Amino acid sequence: MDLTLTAEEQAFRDEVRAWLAENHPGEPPAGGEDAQFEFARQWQRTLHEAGWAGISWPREYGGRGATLIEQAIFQEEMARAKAPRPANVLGLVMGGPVVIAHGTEEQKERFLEPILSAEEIWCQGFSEPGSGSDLASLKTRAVKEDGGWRITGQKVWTTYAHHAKWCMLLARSDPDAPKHKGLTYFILDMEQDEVEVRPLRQITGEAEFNELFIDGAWVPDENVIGGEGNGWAVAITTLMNERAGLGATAALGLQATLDDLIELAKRRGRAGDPLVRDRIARLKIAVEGLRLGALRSLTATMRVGIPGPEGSIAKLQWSAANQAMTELALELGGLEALRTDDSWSYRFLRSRANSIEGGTSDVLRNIVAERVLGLPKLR
Amino acid sequence: MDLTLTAEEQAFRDEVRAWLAENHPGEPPAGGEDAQFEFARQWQRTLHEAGWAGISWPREYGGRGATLIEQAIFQEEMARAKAPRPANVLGLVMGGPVVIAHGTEEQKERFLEPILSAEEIWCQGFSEPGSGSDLASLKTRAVKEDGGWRITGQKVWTTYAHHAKWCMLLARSDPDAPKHKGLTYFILDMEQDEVEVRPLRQITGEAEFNELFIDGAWVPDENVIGGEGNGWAVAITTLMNERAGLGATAALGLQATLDDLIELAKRRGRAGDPLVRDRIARLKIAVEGLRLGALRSLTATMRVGIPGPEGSIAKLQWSAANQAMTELALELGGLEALRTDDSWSYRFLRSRANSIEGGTSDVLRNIVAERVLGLPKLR
Amino acid sequence: MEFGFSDEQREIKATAREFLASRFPAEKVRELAESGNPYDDALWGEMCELGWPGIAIPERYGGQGLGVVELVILLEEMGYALAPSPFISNAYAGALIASAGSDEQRERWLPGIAAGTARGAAEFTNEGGPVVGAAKGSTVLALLTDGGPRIVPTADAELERIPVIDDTRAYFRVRAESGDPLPGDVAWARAAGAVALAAESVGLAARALDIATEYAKEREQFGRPIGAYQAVSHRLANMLWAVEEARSLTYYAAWCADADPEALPLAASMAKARASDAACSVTHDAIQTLGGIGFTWEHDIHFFLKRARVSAQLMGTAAEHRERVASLVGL
Amino acid sequence: MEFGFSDEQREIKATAREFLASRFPAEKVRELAESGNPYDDALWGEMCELGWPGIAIPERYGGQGLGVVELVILLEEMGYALAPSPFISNAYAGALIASAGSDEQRERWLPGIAAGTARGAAEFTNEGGPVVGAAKGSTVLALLTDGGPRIVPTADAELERIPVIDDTRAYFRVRAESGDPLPGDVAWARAAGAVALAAESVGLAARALDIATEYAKEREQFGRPIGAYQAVSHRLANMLWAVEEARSLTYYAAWCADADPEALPLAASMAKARASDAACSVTHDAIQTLGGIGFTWEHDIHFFLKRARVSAQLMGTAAEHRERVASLVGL
Repeated sequence: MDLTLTAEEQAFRDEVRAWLAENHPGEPPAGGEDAQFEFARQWQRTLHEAGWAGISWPREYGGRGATLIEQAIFQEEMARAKAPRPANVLGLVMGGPVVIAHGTEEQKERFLEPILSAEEIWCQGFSEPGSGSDLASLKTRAVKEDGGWRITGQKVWTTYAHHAKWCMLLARSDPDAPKHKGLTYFILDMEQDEVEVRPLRQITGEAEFNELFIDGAWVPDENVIGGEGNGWAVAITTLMNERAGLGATAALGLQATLDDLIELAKRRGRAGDPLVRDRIARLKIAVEGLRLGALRSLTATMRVGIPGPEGSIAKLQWSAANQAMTELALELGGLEALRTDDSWSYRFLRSRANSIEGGTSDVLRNIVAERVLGLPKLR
Repeated sequence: MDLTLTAEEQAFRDEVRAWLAENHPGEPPAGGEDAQFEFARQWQRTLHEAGWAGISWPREYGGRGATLIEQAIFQEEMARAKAPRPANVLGLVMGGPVVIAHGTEEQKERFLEPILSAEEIWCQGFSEPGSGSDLASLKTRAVKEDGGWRITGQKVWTTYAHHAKWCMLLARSDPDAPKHKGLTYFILDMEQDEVEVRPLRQITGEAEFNELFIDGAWVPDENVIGGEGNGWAVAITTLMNERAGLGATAALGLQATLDDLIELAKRRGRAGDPLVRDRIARLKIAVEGLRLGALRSLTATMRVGIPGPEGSIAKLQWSAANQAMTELALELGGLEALRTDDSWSYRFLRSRANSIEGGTSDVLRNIVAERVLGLPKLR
Repeated sequence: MEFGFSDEQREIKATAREFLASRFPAEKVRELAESGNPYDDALWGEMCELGWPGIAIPERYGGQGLGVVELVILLEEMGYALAPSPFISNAYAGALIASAGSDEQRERWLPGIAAGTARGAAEFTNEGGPVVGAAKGSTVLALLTDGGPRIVPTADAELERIPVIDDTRAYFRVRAESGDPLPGDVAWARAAGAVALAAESVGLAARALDIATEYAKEREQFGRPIGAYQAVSHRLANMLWAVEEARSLTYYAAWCADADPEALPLAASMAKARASDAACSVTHDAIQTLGGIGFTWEHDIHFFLKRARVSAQLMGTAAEHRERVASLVGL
Repeated sequence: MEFGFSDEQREIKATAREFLASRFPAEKVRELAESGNPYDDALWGEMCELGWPGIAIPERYGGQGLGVVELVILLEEMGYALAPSPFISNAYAGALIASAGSDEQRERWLPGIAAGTARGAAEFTNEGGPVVGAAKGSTVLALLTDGGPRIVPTADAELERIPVIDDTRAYFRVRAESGDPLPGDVAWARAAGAVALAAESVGLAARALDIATEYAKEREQFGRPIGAYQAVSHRLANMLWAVEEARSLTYYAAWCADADPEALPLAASMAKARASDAACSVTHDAIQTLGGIGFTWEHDIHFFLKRARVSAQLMGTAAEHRERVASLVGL
């Protein structure tokens, strides 16, 4: 057990830090959402040119092939430097890895480089209004025609859809097969009239997500990933990639929120209140519990090779802590924090989704119970 | 809405109070458990002679026919006067009411008076080692013979068994019927060699309960209650009687514990600690929530005639509050409270069973979900 | 002893449920919330015809001469409907003036407040917080902070709307130099006001529970209604527990306000603390039950969550009331 | 960076698990707990042969010269087995003398402590509480309260056994007039001692979780194993969450004790607070999972519950440690 960085890891950290110091893009522009997105796209190009964009990707596909520790160091340095997120997050974290894992040589040739360069933005079309936690019950249909597939259905909770060229789409290609067997994983071209993107407004008032209305859209055969009927297995890869390594990065975000909360407690003259002190201490312990658990899991993953289902606990820890922090902020901030123009009211409302998005807390507890504890599944 | 007592209710309270002032039996004797039980039996005789023993029973069966409000007043006065419990609690609260509801005239004639006078003590044999929450899965067998039944099986969590003349026993009389249909409700004579009572030691070190080993015990036909195969319905009556009116009495007990807790906080110099103050305030609110909910439910029951399933919420409230109180006591009392000779360590350990005995909290939440909220049952 | 509503009280409750359901269906609430001005004058007029603004004001001032219990009945229903209305502010102003005003102040202001023609408003705030209260369209303000309890005609005050997350009610920061001091003790009215707000929170929590329960019966996942899963059904059972506990405490506190004022301080603090917490936790859990749909603007549940959170900061927070409870039980 | 055990550390862990499982099966633990004298001299002798008492004591004093990480590995396993043993008290006495003793004190006492022949014991208490610590059969005591950190030969002290609910360990109130003062700072040793106790609590919580999980897989009610019900399975998932969080914090604190002493005060307080809470809540929830059988003396779970509760009161309570955490994060 050794939590200090090795000489190689230190060298890597210094390299990242030095590069960020020189290449940090500064504050995002004031303009509208489009201008901000363009800024993030440009930032990804800068990252890519220096070889940082696909940090976890194998070198043969244009990535850096960094170890999990190096990835964690990179994320920590990005957070420390308050660097913005690259534009094509879903392509980098999910789309690319899925193509690398399940794609043909032609697909790798076609899709990977534009992901890294942010030339083609990716979005994800899994959830549907009728299938939330029960993803495999999805109803979007894919009908085989000559040379490709016609897709019809509705998707929801699609981020970046209005910027995206490609959508990772899960659809039912065989309505007669058992529900997990009849699914196929498609890469849908968003630039066709049969795909309509509508913004979906949330309780924050923002439209961070979209709905996708797909009415007979076309996907050629060469854009099927992993073969017909194998969509479920491919989708699991996507979701595993979504959750892997979440813990360490999430803990960084929580620590920043906790710092703000401590600042708020002081500003409101509540730093001496034992009730506040006790709750902040609990939150600090929760954040460190998450961070250290993520590091343990990272070490274990490097040893074993595959991320374990403990990531589900990290997600539970993160959502509980983030929600508790924003609730405490409302109590400390009082009516000021409830103003629509105060950042805490936004953070409070946004965090309500934390225990739902990316696997509800109920589903995550099922996963922990079944896959970690080995308890029987409820039939 | 009027929470003051009516003139009649006040008169009733005054009568109870005056009677108790004159007839309170004083402190229980020092001697062993037998001496204490004899004391409780004598106290019940005194209550019975004055007509208080079967306070809820109809007058025609030797009771007082008191209203629910009067019963609550009576319990409150008993608690206020720190009067002991009568010896034959299970007979008064469950056995008698079941005989009254489901018994024949002969059975009423035979069993009721000795319950009131504490001449014959009753115990309850429902639970078995293999059937806890799933009571209907019980395995104790009743085999029909000429003029009666042979009973064989094992019961557990039987209080008062070593003092009891009669046991309310639920057994499987038809192994081929569906599990709720094949049960019959018997009144088993404990005074036979085929019934063995063994004390069951709990985590407190005490043996408050017993195990019952029944090896071919005899029950004559005239001691079947409600007819062959109707045991489940009769048992439900017993359990309903167990839980009805629990709330108001439970709140009295909790308030006494809370008073002790406040006293402890002061004695340990923690009365000014905001964390302690906040937790005690929460507990006060919980106790009053229980008490007032019980009064509301009492009024509603008097209007409608039948107790509703809200009693399940009262049980949840009570067990949660009692456990939280004893936990806080351990924190306040520190190692002193953890001494085996300190009453808090006993209360803490004893309260661990509160969320299990008389319906586990999980089962009670099922009941609330299904019968109050109308949610679908899990099949 | 009867801890339940009389026939007359049940009649009031049934009328309110029916009236509010027809006048404030979800679409109407949404329309008002999104309009920027949540108060509808025509609907206020209808409430005035029903005599609601004067429900707890003595008959000699044109009120119905009923009590806080009846006020709480109405407010629980208004919370259940999440009706955007200046009703509670008017009622609280009336309670302050009726209980702490001079005869002259009562004569002058209560008839208008009772009739709803000269609408009253009052500060729903705790000392030390921002001075929030009042309602657009009000005629008279009962102010409590920054200069002590006093009456100020709205025309003499400066009102600044403050944008908080709850769009179903209008919140204003009030500044006024002068004012006509209330000579009496405002403690009773403040406690009664806290109970009134608690009742509203109980109502909105009850509605959030109903919405979540209905959804859990209908929404299917993995081949079953989600309400068949204990993760969902036990959460709903806990929500009911919270609602019922808050409700019992609130009814009791209302009765104390009318019949046992010595017991009121403790009862009111217990009710407000429990009701605020219940409304916050139940609306949170309702969103959790609804899943993604509950996080959309198009579903109504967020209006309940937001109202619950803002109300939790008014008339004393749960933590402040628990501190009072601790003092009152002898700590 | 590697936040996991080295091969050597895993070897220590595996040996400890195996040794403790064979020497302290549940029946043995029960026998010792019910005997009134929980410490078995022969088993202590075997631990000494394995070199455990000296695991974290420098080689020059006859120890193994390993660190708090290795100590924590052993203690987690001892908690898992709920092994009744004076081991932790001896180790804590060793840490106090090794880190705060003079050269002479070290020379005099550490070799015996490391070998286990001259058993050490130390006060496991917080200032202000009753002076609890020491073990029957000890030779030397490291006392912290009532006169400051000092060493007292057991023969010079008055030991009074105090009966607490945990029968798997012996607790004594210690009185001693004199003593040989420890010249150094005991802060490091106290923090390391808290981490050691945290590790033991993590181990016992992990075992309680295993016991409950196994039961949930086997026990059937309503036609299914109870572990198929979310009320049960989600409770168990939450228990695992608590255990894993406490474990991560405890390993980290142990590493800080060895390699980053500046970070130790915060890390140790986080670990002890979380581990105490986890052990209390997990043992409680284990009984809930077991149902009635968990409330019987004949089932072993109550020994875990009782140890957890007593340990929660030693070396600083969770609330006290959280107060330290608050100070250390700048509040």
